[in-house]
Amino acid sequence: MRMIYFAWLRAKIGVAEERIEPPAEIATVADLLDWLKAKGGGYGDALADLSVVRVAVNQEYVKADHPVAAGDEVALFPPITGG
Amino acid sequence: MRMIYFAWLRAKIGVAEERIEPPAEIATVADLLDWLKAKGGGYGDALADLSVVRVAVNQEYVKADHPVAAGDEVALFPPITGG
Amino acid sequence: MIRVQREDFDIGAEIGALCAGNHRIGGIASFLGVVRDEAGGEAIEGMTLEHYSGMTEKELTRIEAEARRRWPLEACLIIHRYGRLEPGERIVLVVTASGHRGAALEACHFLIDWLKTKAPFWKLEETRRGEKWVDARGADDAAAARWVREPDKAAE
Amino acid sequence: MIRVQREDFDIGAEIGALCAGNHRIGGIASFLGVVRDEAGGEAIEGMTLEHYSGMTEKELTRIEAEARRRWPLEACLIIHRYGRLEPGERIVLVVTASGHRGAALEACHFLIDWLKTKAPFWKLEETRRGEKWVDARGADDAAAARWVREPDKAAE
Repeated sequence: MRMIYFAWLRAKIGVAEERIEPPAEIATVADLLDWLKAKGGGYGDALADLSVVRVAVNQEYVKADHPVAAGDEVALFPPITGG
Repeated sequence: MRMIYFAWLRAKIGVAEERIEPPAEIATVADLLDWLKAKGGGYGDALADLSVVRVAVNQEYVKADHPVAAGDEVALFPPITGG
Repeated sequence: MIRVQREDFDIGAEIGALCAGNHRIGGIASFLGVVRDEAGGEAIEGMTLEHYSGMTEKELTRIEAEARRRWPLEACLIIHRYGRLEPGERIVLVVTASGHRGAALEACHFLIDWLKTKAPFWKLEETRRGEKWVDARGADDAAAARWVREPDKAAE
Repeated sequence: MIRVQREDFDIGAEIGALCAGNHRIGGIASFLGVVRDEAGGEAIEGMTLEHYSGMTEKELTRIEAEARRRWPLEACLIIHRYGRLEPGERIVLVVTASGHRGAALEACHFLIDWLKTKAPFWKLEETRRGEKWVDARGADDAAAARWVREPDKAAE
């Protein structure tokens, strides 16, 4: 699974992109966020308040119950502030 | 009194501007329009349907009951179509 | 700022000059009206815009003041041309600049709607069947009437 | 048409190229967003716009398609810059062209409101106290929510 982080999530986690291999029981976005958060360190810090974390799977905005699979591109970022 | 005509009112009356001296009893815009219309010819034609005639006195839009006086600049024109 | 002129204008240069150096501006809205080649199903070869010189400037100045009263604008420009114009040519430009986009966008919309029913211009269109003075559109009155309410209430 | 680029753009040239030769166009609305020198009472010396390359283009394309579905547009352009920008610099341009002004103005307002909550961009502002990621504004969500209704109903 390809992870991409943006804005302060990237700054806190400390990398812009990485490949991860979560265990088979990680089936949804919510599972994935909990699993990452449990790694602690930068992940714990970045994901401390999930109400300000947005997720895209394969470049589509998704909710916490959306499924995730091995080949996905999953992006984590704060609410957008462009324009 | 200085009269100015625009658009098809100018075309029908046949002049763009003129000086007129209406009799003393012409006190309002309505009086003036009736008096001009009674002259017939181009005036009668131009003023046949007063519902499509707009009036400005001294460059301010006015209604039919607005007073007119000797020194005024009075403009007659159709509803505007700019922009 | 208002201008009534026969000459064409350059929208980029106008916006640049209007907003140069004012870094309180965050949003600039503009509306550009151009001559269409068709009206009411009939081909238009050109048109002539007649206006009431003197009163036009007065009305445009008043319209700009009304927009500035309703919205917090950093800058505002209205340019309206007169004379003969062909399809594709620019007729009118409205530019509004504000700290935030909502004020700029609403004021721009207000100005062009208001101008359409208040600025003394008349269009003579050239069709294959001859010249024809354009009739006022009821839709323009309706568009202008929308702004009779103040922006706080209108914004909802 | 959408473009995501680091480079600046020329609004007059963009509008000219977008609308050239299309004489069905009667009204062209535009919105230009520029960098302010102040935010929340604090001086801003510059900002960096980060974006999600790939997804940004997808979202902007989708937003343009939605505007075209809702309004009869002859032409539509969105340009959004990324990278470091200083106060007074252009960030985003939206241009909409239609036969009549109402469609152009409404679609332009819709596009910038919608873009603000859908296009994946993030702003890092430089203040005297250091760098700061900008928080999303509730006002932007409210502005976008206004357009959840279809234009027929929204126009009243």
